[in-house]
Amino acid sequence: MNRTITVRPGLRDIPQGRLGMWLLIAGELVIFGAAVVSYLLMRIRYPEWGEQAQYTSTALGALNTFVLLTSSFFVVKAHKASLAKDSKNVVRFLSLTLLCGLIFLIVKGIEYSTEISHGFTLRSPGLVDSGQGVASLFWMYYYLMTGLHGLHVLAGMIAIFVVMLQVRKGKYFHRVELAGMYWHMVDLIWIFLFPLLYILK
Amino acid sequence: MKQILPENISTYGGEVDSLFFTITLFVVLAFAISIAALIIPLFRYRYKEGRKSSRVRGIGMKQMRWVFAGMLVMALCDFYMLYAEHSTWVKMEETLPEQEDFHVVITGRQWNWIFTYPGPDNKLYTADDVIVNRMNSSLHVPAGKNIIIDIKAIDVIHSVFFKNIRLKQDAIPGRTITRWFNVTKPGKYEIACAEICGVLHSKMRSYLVVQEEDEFNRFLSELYAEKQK
Amino acid sequence: MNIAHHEMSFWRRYIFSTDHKVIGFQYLITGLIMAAIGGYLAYVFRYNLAFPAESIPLFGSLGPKEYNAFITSHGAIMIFWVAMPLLLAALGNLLIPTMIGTDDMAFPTLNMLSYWFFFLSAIVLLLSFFVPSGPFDGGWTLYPPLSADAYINTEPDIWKSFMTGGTLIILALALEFVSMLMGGINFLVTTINKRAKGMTLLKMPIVVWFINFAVIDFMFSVGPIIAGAFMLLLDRVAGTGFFDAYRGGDPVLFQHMFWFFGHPEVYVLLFPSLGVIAEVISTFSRKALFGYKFIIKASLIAIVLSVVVWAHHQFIAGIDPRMATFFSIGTILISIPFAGIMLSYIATLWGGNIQLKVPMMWALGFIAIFLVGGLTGLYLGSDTFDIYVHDTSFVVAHFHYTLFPITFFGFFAAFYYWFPKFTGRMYNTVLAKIHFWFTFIFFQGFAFPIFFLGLDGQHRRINDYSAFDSLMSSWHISFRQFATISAIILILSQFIFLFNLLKSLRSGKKSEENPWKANTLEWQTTSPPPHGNFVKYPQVYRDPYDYGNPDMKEDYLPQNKVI
Amino acid sequence: MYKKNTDENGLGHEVPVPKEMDYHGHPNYNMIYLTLIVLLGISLLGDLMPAKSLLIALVFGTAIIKAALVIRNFMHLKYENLFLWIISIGAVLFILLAFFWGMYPDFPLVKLELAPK
Repeated sequence: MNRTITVRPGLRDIPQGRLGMWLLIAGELVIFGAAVVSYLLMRIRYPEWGEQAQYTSTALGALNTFVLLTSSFFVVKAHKASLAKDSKNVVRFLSLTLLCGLIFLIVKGIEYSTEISHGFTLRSPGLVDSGQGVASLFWMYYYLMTGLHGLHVLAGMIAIFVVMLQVRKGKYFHRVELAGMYWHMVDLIWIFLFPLLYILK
Repeated sequence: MKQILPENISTYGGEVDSLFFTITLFVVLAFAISIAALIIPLFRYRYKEGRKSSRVRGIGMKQMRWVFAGMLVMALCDFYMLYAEHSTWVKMEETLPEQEDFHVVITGRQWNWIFTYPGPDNKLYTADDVIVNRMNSSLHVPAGKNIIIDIKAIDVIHSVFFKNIRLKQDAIPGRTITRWFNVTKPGKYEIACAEICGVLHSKMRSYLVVQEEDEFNRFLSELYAEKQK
Repeated sequence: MNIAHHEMSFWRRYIFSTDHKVIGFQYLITGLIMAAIGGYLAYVFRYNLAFPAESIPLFGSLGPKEYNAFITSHGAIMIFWVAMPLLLAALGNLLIPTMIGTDDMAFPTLNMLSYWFFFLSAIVLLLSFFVPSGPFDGGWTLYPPLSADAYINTEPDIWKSFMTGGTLIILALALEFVSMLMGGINFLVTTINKRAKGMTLLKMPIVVWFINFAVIDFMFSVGPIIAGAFMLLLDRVAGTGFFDAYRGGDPVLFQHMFWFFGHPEVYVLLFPSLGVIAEVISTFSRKALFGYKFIIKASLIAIVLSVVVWAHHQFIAGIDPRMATFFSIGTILISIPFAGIMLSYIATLWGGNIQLKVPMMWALGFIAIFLVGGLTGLYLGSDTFDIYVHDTSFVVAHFHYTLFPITFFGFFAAFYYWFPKFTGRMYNTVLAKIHFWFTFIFFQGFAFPIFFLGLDGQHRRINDYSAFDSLMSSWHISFRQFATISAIILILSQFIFLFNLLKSLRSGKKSEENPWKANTLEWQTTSPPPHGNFVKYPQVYRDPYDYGNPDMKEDYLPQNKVI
Repeated sequence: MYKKNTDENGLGHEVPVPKEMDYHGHPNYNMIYLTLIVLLGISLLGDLMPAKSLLIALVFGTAIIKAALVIRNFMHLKYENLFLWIISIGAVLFILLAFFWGMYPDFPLVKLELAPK
């Protein structure tokens, strides 16, 4: 019976694309992490933010989490197909990923529009005028973090789209994994934003 | 030229000054040794054609001993300094004196300091507080008393700097930071703003007027009378 | 030489080049141009400080707002647009591939992109000199609320608030960080992945280690300031209140975000410079670098410590006093690894065979000046004494005693060391030595008096001390004038460098392949290196500091030489 | 992994060529995806929790498990060199903890005076 033994690769065996992507991810995580850390400190400082969090829609947030997790799943499927140089399947899975990204952005748009219609905007002048300046700070952080995350979703979608076009021509199969890693990072950030902004009330 | 640090008038300022001389001792010592170690080899090991340098590479404790000795001396100096300064830090920043003789609010705004004295009821943050808000005004305090200051800012960050007391504290919008001092020598001293706060930052100057107690009480009653009018 | 390369158009070859050497030169030239601008600003406000009432030659009269704007721009330019490109980007680009024996960076296109982001950031910064409100005037630390405008910003006009100095400087900083992040990832990947055959990690020259340490320190500390810059930008253009105390935001938050990056940033600049000094000292002592592994370990400790001591810039900023004690301890502890590194450098000299050539003079000058800068850090690291000297000229003198040798002595040591290699020409040694002595002496004349002004309680960022009688005595005035005159001579003496540079580029005599008889790989190829750096990729057999080997006839032994 | 290249001049170059395709194994992605969805479901059950602290523990516990699953399996960190662990998880966590810890006393413990504008 054959037994496979996993051996950790040496430092120089890491392909440079993947190494670069990991470093980029580490850098991005620190940027988001810093925003999350400052949000957390403020959240501990102002318990009244829980009331504001009531207005975020857990259902839509959960839907978005589900969509992103599913898209991550499609990405690894695409990656697996890319190893077999199966460009048809890669394109299929990557377009499913793009679809998920699009759904995510649409749901986000619906959320934003309902929140804005309730008067919770970047500045929330209504809250400030009624003396709830602290509450308006919650919405600033909400828009800051979801907005930054949304930009990353967009960037990831563009990257995946470009890679998809390249793979369709039968080139650069290894880039599927790189774009996929970036996409997983976007997913990863959302995994933490979801409880922070939606579940905890 | 006069002495290096300006005149000290506070009770704890002397400790800061002696800390300065302690650190200076370490710094001069470390600098002298390092510079000597830097310059001596330049003469001793000047280039000679054909001579080979030594093969010492700093491997192992034996070769590294001078480096480690230097680091150890550095560490000892560091820890002595931290030990020496800590009680002063606790006294100046972490604690307030048990007996509170006079309490006053200093508020920074662009570009002057606002001084709020307690009214006749001797309590701050009540309706009868006297507010002095004009440029070049002065803060009057009694000599030999523990004076508590609440430091605030209205618009941007300022930093109240009493150089003769050796006290400096940023004034941050939204926060009240409480510090204290006890000045012994009557006179008129400068208060500066040490944090850049806009165009007229350089003109943001007030005076600290230290007075004997009876003189200070006379000042306060004049202030109250002025407010009545 | 690679034949295919000759067919590239001028644009592809020199402007949008992906060759690491061309990109390195682009960074170098941009950095030097920005240094000229920063130096000019320094001249203007120093002149104003010494002779307040007089009109400034080559400028005119300087108001308080312009004075604030000029000190702000001087600080930002010198750190982010001079020291960063010269030390990190230019040195990294030129040295990493040549020293580890490879043809180019791991991602050449990304490398080109990172330069153009940097270029764009410099343009955006310079643009702020031409907008109606003038360049930003709230100090290079960008402390809100002064920088946030939150207290007047009720109905923001996005376009109007975009075209202000404050917004532009934040944008420029953000672009610069992005550029340096891209460049930094490139450096790390290149070093890890593209080393020549046989070049193990512990056979790399120390400067390659140090540039990568700088990149790691940068990469992991820059996150908070990017997030903070984003928040500040929103505060300015969209009227949010992340740093508006009256809406629950906190100005101190930005200070933390800024200094969490701002303190490691000093080490980001210091490490490449220290690496250059190590190379130069080892080569001209004809002796192995003392304690190579120890230096690497000590710098790793310094990196870890560097990210947990940032709040020593905020001792008096209203942070919790108990935390300040901790940060003070951490700060003072950093002096120990750096003392070890400096002592190792000095120990390298002992038992060597010292050639006092031009790069060596700069390296020794660096150590001498940096010692003063490092040791005066003890005054500021001690939280109690920092209460008194914080925001006084003492701080100004201290960081000029650290950042000036880091930026300029480190850069000039590198410049005079590698100039023959990368241009293929030799400079005029006499002029270079005159340049060194002028810079060394007049730097002392400029910065040393400021220590005493600071100790006497002269607070900084003041255009006119006339409001403070205690700072207007005759010795104060004469010290300020002395410092200013020295600074002006210091700036003027850089024209010697410029003249030497241009003359050597035009008509310097051809340099040999290995004029200093050094061991590292970049000296083992032609001067200048061809496109692709090496005709035959080198195989490395030994560590880079094998000087004075008794078995050899010569006193040096290149890394790739087969015995 | 050294490949022999020659250029037009016929000079030999030895260029290290990193492997572009992957060297790692593949976990059972379907199972992991299922686990992730189940965890998402569990984290939504927070309303049933009797105490706030339990809710926080549940929510962040599931989030951390989810993140670990994604990083280890989808991003294949489980098969990677230790260096990548240190740089992407170790260093990032260290930085964020240091940042949080250094700022903690200055925000939750300090109450601001919120004056009307």
